[in-house]
Amino acid sequence: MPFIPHTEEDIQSMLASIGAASIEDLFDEIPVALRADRLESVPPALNEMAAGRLMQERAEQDGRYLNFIGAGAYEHHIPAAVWQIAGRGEFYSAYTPYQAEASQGTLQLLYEFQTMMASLTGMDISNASLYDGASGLAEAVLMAVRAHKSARRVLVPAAVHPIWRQVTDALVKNQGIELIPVPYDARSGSTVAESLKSFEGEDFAALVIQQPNFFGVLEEVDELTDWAHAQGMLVIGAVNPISLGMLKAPGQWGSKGADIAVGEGQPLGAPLSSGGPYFGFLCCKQALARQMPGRIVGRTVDMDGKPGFCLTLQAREQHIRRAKATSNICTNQGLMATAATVHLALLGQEGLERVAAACHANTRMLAEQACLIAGVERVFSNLFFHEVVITFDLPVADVLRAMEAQGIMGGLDLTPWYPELGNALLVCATETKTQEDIRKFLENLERIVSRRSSGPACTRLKPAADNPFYQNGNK
Amino acid sequence: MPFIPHTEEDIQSMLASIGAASIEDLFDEIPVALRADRLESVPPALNEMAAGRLMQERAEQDGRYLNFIGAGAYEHHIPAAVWQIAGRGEFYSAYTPYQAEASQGTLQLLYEFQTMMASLTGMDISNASLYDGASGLAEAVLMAVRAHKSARRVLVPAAVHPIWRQVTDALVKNQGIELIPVPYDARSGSTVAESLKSFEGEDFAALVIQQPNFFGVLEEVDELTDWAHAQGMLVIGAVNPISLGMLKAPGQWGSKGADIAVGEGQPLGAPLSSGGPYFGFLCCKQALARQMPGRIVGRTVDMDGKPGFCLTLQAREQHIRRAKATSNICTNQGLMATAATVHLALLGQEGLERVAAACHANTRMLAEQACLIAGVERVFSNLFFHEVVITFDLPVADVLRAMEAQGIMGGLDLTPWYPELGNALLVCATETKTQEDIRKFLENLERIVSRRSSGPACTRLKPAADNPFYQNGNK
Amino acid sequence: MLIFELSRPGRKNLAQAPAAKPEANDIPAHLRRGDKPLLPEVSEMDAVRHYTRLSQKNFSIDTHFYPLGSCTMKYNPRGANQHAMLPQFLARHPLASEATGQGVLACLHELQEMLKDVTGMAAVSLTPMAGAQGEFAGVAMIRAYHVSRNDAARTEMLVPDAAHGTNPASAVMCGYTVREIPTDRDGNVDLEALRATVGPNTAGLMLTNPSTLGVFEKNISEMQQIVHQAGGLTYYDGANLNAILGRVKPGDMGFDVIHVNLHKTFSTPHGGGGPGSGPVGVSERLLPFLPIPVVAFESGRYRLVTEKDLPQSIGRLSGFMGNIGVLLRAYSYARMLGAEGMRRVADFATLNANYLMAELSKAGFDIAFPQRRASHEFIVTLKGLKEQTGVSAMDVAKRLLDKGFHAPTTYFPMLVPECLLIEPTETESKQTLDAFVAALKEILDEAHANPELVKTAPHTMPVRRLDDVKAARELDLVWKA
Amino acid sequence: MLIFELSRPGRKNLAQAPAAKPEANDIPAHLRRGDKPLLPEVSEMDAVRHYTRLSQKNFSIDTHFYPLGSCTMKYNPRGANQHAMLPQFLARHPLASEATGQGVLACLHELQEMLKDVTGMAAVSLTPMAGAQGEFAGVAMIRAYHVSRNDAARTEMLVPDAAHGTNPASAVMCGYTVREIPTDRDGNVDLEALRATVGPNTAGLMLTNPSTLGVFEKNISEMQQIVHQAGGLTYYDGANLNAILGRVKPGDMGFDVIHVNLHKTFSTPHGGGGPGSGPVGVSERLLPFLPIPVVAFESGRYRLVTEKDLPQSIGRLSGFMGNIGVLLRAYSYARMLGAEGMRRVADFATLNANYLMAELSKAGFDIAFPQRRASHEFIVTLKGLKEQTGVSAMDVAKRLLDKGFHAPTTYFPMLVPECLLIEPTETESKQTLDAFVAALKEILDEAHANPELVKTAPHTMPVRRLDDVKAARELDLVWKA
Repeated sequence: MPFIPHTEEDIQSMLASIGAASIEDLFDEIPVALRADRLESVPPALNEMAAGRLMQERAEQDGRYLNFIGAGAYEHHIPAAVWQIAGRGEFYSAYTPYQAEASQGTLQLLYEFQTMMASLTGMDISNASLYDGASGLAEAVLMAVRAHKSARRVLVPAAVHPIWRQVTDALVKNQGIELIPVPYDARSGSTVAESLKSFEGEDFAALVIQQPNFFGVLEEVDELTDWAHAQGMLVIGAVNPISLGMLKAPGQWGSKGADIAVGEGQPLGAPLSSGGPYFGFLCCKQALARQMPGRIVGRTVDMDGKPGFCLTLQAREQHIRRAKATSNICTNQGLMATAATVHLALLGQEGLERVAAACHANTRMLAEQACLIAGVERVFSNLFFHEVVITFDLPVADVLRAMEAQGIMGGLDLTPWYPELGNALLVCATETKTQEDIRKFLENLERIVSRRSSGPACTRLKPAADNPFYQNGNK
Repeated sequence: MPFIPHTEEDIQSMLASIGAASIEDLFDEIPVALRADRLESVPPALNEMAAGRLMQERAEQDGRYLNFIGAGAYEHHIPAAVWQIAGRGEFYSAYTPYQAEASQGTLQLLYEFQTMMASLTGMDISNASLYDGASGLAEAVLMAVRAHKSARRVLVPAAVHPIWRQVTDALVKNQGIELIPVPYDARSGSTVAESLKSFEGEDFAALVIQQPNFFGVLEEVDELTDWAHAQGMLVIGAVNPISLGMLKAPGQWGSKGADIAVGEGQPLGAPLSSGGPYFGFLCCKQALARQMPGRIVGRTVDMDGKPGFCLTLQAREQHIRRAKATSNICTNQGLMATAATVHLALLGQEGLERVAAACHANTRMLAEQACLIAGVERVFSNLFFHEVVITFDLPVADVLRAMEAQGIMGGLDLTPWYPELGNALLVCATETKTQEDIRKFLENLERIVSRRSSGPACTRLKPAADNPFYQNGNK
Repeated sequence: MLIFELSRPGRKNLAQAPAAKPEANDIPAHLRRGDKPLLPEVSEMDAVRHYTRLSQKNFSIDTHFYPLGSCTMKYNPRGANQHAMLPQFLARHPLASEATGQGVLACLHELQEMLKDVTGMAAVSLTPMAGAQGEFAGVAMIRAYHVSRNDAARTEMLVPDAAHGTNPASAVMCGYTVREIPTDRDGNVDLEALRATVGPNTAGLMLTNPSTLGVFEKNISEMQQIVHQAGGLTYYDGANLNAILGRVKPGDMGFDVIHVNLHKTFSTPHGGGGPGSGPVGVSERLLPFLPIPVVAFESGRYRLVTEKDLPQSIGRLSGFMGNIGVLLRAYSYARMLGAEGMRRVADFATLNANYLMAELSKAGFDIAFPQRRASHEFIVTLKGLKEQTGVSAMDVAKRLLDKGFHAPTTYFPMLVPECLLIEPTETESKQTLDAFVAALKEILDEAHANPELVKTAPHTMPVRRLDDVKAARELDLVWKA
Repeated sequence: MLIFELSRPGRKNLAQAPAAKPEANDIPAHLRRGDKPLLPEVSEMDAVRHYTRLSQKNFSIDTHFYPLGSCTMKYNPRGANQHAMLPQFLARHPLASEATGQGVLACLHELQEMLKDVTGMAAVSLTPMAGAQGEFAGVAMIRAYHVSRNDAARTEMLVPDAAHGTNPASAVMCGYTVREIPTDRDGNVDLEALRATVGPNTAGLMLTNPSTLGVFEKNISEMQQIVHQAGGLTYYDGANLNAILGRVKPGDMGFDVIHVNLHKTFSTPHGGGGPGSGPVGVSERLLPFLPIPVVAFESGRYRLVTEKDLPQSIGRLSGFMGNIGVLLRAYSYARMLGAEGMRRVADFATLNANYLMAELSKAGFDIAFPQRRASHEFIVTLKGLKEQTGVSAMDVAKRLLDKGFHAPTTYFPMLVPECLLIEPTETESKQTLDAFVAALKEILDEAHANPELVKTAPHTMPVRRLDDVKAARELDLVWKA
């Protein structure tokens, strides 16, 4: 029997000890009418070999593409050591560290995780992870509302990741919390101070600032933060952790810093994996410690005064506080936080900076070169980081389909999310992309746009032969 | 610096402690004339990401085929747990267990390995692995010659794996040891008693018996063993460990059993991997213990009388005995033996039996069905196990090339090794092959043979519609 | 030692960094980071060594018997892990086209179908990322249902007092007031109390079955009828589904919604606290409210059902589609079990629990509900031992660590004093259970002979008993150089 | 507990077995197995738990500093492991067509080219499966060379007394008589003795450099000239190549043949004792004798060179082409190092060894050759300590285990009494070296203050000191129920 060790002899002697005639008897408290006949949609068992072959065929069916989609999930190099360590049985098959003395491995690691995340975001403290970035934003909003006490409305710019806004809404609306959109500036793509003016004097619990925003556009975080604080709101900074190798940490925004920093942890060691498992991180100022949801690990001492680690502030949590808990969250994403910790330890300061710089340089190169193609333009004038919106005179879906036929995932079609932008494509080239990869993207884009464009025949402003980009070797 | 942790400050303080001005100074005992300028064929460093991408491209270039080649290396299902465990740093990055107290993991595991292998082969004892099956046969021959004392010639049937015969010759000939071939019976494909008659009365150290032999043909092991023993020779049984789930163990051959059992361990958990690393196993009767080459683990007790494990009989080994060692072997294939031990523990008795039975049934099915194709025949009349030789009226290389174009590795072309057999193909369908896979092989074979055969147009004796094999679902 | 203590300024691990650090001269100083984050500067080897050694300080299923009640710590097949980590699965972007995801979507769709079958529900959404999110989704659907009918008065969620803490917390997350229902002597929900509480304000009832007391609710059909008659909906907390897998289908009992913990019943790894996965199944009337996305199979193609198809959906609960990697592991596990294997899960989980209960009872332990069958878990109360020797349930738990066993769940459910909630799962052998009984018996003897030994346990772990009061009072949550 | 003790008759692990056991009714009874082999009957979980726990009883590079002299226990990059285990590499059959192996052959060919460069030789064969097999191949080529010239008198191989035991053993495997050459006071091979021994019977000289005494042979050029002038060939044992990688090329010194241990210098994992890999490089005159197969690159395609191309080859040494998976790891490692990285290997291996030697000397330890530079390793002799306290090198080694360090190599080379051969490798940090010095210093103090403590070490391992005399006398090599 797969995964069940009982021999016939075991079964008989166990039943004898219980005083039951058969295993069937052990179910005798279940009303007969409720007993199920059979499972009709569950096929017969496959052994590991057959299941593996099936999964292999499914995986091969999906193939592998040269990926230029970002939009909240980013392809980064993950050191081999990360999952070779995180996949060790002692991490992989352990539970939440309730028995601290027998879980010092996970506990110390999570304490190191908290330290890294708090430092990365410039905040005082961190929890030990949440489900993902999108739901993490909802937790941050709930936290801000609890901390603010009076207001139940939160300002959320339209340039914040649209799915994150949907998820946050789904998770907070039942508690009567409202998300109020702030329009983005159509020219710059950023959330400008003028748009906020109209909200002055009203009671809001918080302003959410995503940096860079969903378009990859850089927000004026200092200005926005100070404005919000002046209005008595908390500031929730939503950030990409890789960007923090280069961009100012939320804790340093404006004169006082953001109050809560939240984000999608996926870029730190989680494979893209069709969307999960990822993890959310949530950091905040010390004063908000007891408002934080999720697991938190603290350092303490044992009976001999020796340092050790344990879960702490459990009084906030649902298993103690039940209906009065800060959240219903129970499971965190421990294994992903484990991978992230190893990932960050392997990158170090220098590695993280270089990854951030390489992602930005690649996307910048892609954007600059793309704009040399007749008919291709950037949509927004503002500075961007690591991700950019471009436009052309063709339906985005058609362009993406043509790219896909060449083995390229060309970016995210923004049409369903921001129809006002026209044919807008959100594109991103992380450090995993070589110059050759980017060239492949550009050549395909040029071919597709020139063939299908209704405008004048495409002429590259700088023909390939004169453009130094096309002469460099693979970097 | 990849993999080097030194900071500039470390370097300076270390040099100061040594009293050297620079790292260059540390090489001052090397004659200046000998110092090398630079490495010209070593390209600049790649980081792990770039090296990974390069290797990925190389791997994808080679692709994956539906494999029907055996011939000494067999495709079997390897439970996922095998390499997840063997890949753990504590096994993977440990050295030979010289410090026994700090290596009880590896040592106990190898003791378990020895127990399993000795029992599988029906012998008294086992060593802790050799390089591979081919070189293992050479070690067995050397061992037999040492044990026999007078003779320096060994009988090796022509039906023994031809590469194993070459390797053994290369490794023993410098010591003046001769391998004398014994022809196989052209009809049955086995080594028959009549062929041996002519050797009676001569002085040979041993007879090698491979079961099943290279053709997959079953030898009359009892008869051959008893004959050799009657002639005063030792018997070396060369066996496929998977076959021992079904076939008689060498220790049970004839009235006294073989003296030495040797074989290729690859089928026990080692991936095909273009040929290695695999491992050889070597088991023998107790009396030959001190003639065994390679590492051996023994059970003993510690100062408190608690059981523990250590390397033993090291007095045989080169690092103690130098020129008088039983072999120059030093490194074994510890990690592969580790994988094999976990593999066998996961299979158990029942699993091994079923694998053996499934391999045999698949190959039998393939052979039976192939012989229904006009122009395809079995070459040998004898019983076979797990592997079979077929023939047809076309150059084998052409057939294999056509199969390869369909994603199939169709078997081993025997023409270069046994030209006397004509167009002979050695083919094997292990338990990894589904009925669908075998059907694919057969359909391609039929198509190729019927298109190119110079004989009458191919007509399947039993057309697909009437043949129950073609109606069953995937098993 | 912390990883930060291994760090030295200027140490670089360049095999893991891009070759160059291109200038980002377009980004102005006021948007750039001024300080360096506190990330360790260690070599690859030191990081590997540090975390490998840390890992060895954990108990886990792969190293120890782990009978943590309510957590279903069964073997996580390594094959499922390998299958879910096939390179193509890992590399696929969540926003890649559906055309390039037919393989993964096929797995998810078949998992949905299997979960529909085992739960007996009309439809399943795999998107919730954990049990608690599944609960949230279930309660949110109940709310959306009442709202869609303009039935605004239903503001109360009924929750038995033996429920997991997530139940009331999830109800509150959905804006409900929680009304607790007491438990009767036999460990069943008090039917009279339920009748007395239910009414026009009742939005629904959240029921865990088998309950956290380790028994099957005898009057489960009556309970859901009582609530339904009052216009409320019924929520089935499937955290303990392992006990009844393939033997009872909650949908057959008339429940409207259920969540399933794949990291329990479907044996995906707990990972030191996650990721989990908490799919929800619903009856026909809640179908329009399912969280999105859901996988549909139409004209031979798989596609994601979104807000366009389900305009009344409670919405999205995650950035993409939940914990796909966990779902793939569960799918692989389900395929390896097959229909017969699923039934055997319940059979042997139940056999193991009842055997352990019988053996511990014989060994002198007090069983909380000796008159009942154990489901897949059961409760021992050490109230008597505490009174006699001063040794508490926590002390016994800690001493078990010294004996090489992870402790059962302690002090939960709160209804039973000094309790241990013990769940052996079906993947443990009789030998292991016998060894566990022997260890507990030894501890019982120690508690009488040398209570100090037990009260100061553990003695063989990397640390002795930790001061968690100090941890909460003097918060030390991040390391400072 | 042994895995066999966990076994129970009739227990099955069916997830790892084919679904059915087809009848093999064609195979007669007398060829079939009668008994059942002693294989454990355990569940998958119990096997995983057993071997996971066993693994934790090992010291390894990934968990401990492992300064085993002559073994080069440096960090084995996890990336190289991942790259070598890509599914297509693992799945390829060794006898599959060359057309379907162009990717793997490209890696092997480039590795050959890189090894030619670092060794300075004319050609390389990757096929030997370990250092000792590389030695065999080298000596066999020397023999084949003399045989091809009908120079039958050359029956002696010269081997310094400080050589690895494999050197004389390999020479014997090739049918040679071994003549030992002594070492002089400074740790060099005694040049006069060499001159006195060399002659018309000399087939060749096998030299390890840097020698096992941890020093660079000062007269290496003279030595190979002496042997060459006498008509012998010279063999360079590259086991210690890590010390000179990229700084000195043995081919430049005039050697005819070298073997390289990829599991040392090229950091492939030792795996608890293998697999290794021992490629051989040769000068032009030995090229015709190279072991096959070798990878050639012709007209844009890679192919295997076999006996057809090299009819004088010493032949095949393995069933297929050696330990390909090990070669792929070495290739990946070499690419990650690059040319500069290779030089740094020698630089920092040497820096670490000399620093450790200096610090231990300051800490009061006797260095065997204090007047010499250390190469990548060096020798401490505890003869003085033994005389003063009775504490031996073995005792100190065992006590180091208690301090969390693997021991250095003990009692090798045999020339130095009570010796520890210490090789830190380049991947260890100064902090680790300092901690190691501190531990050895503590042991020195313990040896004086409490010699019994050291003599009875280790005290913290899974077992105390083992009786290896009993192990050899009362052989217990397999478990019996």
